[in-house]
Amino acid sequence: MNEVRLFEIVDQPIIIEDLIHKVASREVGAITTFIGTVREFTGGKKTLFLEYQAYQTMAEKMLSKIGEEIKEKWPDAMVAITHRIGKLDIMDIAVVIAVSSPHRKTAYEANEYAIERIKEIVPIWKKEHWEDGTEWVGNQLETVRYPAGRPIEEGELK
Amino acid sequence: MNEVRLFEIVDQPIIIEDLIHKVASREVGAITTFIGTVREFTGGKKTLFLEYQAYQTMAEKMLSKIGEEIKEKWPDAMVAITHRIGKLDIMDIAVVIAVSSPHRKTAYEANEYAIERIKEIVPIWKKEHWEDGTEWVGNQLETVRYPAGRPIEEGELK
Amino acid sequence: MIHILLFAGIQEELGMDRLEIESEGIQTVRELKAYLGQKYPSQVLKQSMTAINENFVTEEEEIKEGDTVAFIPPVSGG
Amino acid sequence: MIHILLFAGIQEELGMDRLEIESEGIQTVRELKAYLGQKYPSQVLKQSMTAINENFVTEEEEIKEGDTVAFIPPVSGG
Repeated sequence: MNEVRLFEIVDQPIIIEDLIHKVASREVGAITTFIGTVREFTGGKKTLFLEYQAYQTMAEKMLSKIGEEIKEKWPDAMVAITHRIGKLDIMDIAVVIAVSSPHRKTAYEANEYAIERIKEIVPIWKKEHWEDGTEWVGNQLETVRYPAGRPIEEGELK
Repeated sequence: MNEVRLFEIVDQPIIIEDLIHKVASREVGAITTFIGTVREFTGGKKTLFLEYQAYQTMAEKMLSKIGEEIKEKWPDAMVAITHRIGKLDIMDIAVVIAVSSPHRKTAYEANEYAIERIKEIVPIWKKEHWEDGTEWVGNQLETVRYPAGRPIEEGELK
Repeated sequence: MIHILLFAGIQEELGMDRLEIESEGIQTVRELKAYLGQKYPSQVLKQSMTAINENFVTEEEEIKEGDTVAFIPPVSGG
Repeated sequence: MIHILLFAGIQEELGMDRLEIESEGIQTVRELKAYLGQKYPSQVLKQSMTAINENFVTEEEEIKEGDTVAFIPPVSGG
């Protein structure tokens, strides 16, 4: 039997079925997936494509940590997460989270927990490419941006 | 362009990717799926296989109604639901719900709403086949069973 | 004529998946249930909801000539 | 020697994805950030978290010879 890698950063298209197979079993009755896709418009601005970068080894380690946190909170849940990096076009899949459980409530809750934690602790960055420029997006809760070159006051984001 | 049927009862295996494609678009950033699979053990009892029956035309109509309810509550969500009927083995997929939205919160909430409503208003029935017998399972909230032949007092489930 | 559809537990109890009856003397869902309950002993019928022409209705709903009435035992999809 | 990894906005500001510096005189993350901030003007560095050997640490954390220090700008995965 091949080793199943539950938490991966890849630079190729993500096959959703692969993640579902990783968490499926005779014991589970519910599997949820979250599929994050590249949206064309954000805040009225048209994205041409995105570029994702990761601190790969640490990112996989943090994804595993999220898996452990979920195991702690929902012992009967099983989780697999794959995040893609590199250039992604509109409608491409950036991330897939699959969670299985004997019970559906757990499958929904643990899945949502996973995406929230990814946006907090996993070292992955996204660069927007628009017609009129580019920008590395992000803060931990995705509420502000910091255009490269714009002076940001010290402490502003602390 | 072929007509896309968003709400279907089928007697063949469900292809998850098909549902995802029905709700994917350039406008969405989040797609959630719920995949209901046949579990081997329920309440300590071993299931050999399940048999699903539907009042097919009404079931599809009720699935559409759930879609309309979701459109009312979450106007930017898009939903597709397929439920399988007939004989299903352990690990087979009985139902897939796919919801897309520009925003992930909506995609989770609307998806969970859909499965809850399926369990309330869609005329589909499941028959458990065990080693020592069979039973049509169900009440609207899936909390009790009524073994065929057991006297049930009138009003008990009202 | 009233067309009646039977599913799941009721279908097994009555040993058939449909029947047709003359509508004379039967005006409401409640009356139809009472009529069938006498003719065919069924436990599941009592717990069932009713749909006329694919819409859920109450026991007070009137049944018209040519309607399709379905008894819907507690559902268990999903 | 301290190994330093740079990503995203910092990587672009500094024009490199890694650098190595002598660890003499630098004992904590705060001191390393101050040292780099003087040498390379960077806005993103100030907002960044820090990881040593792939674990998030505070600014008070001590840096040891041979450590790999990564500056983690606000993340935007998902």
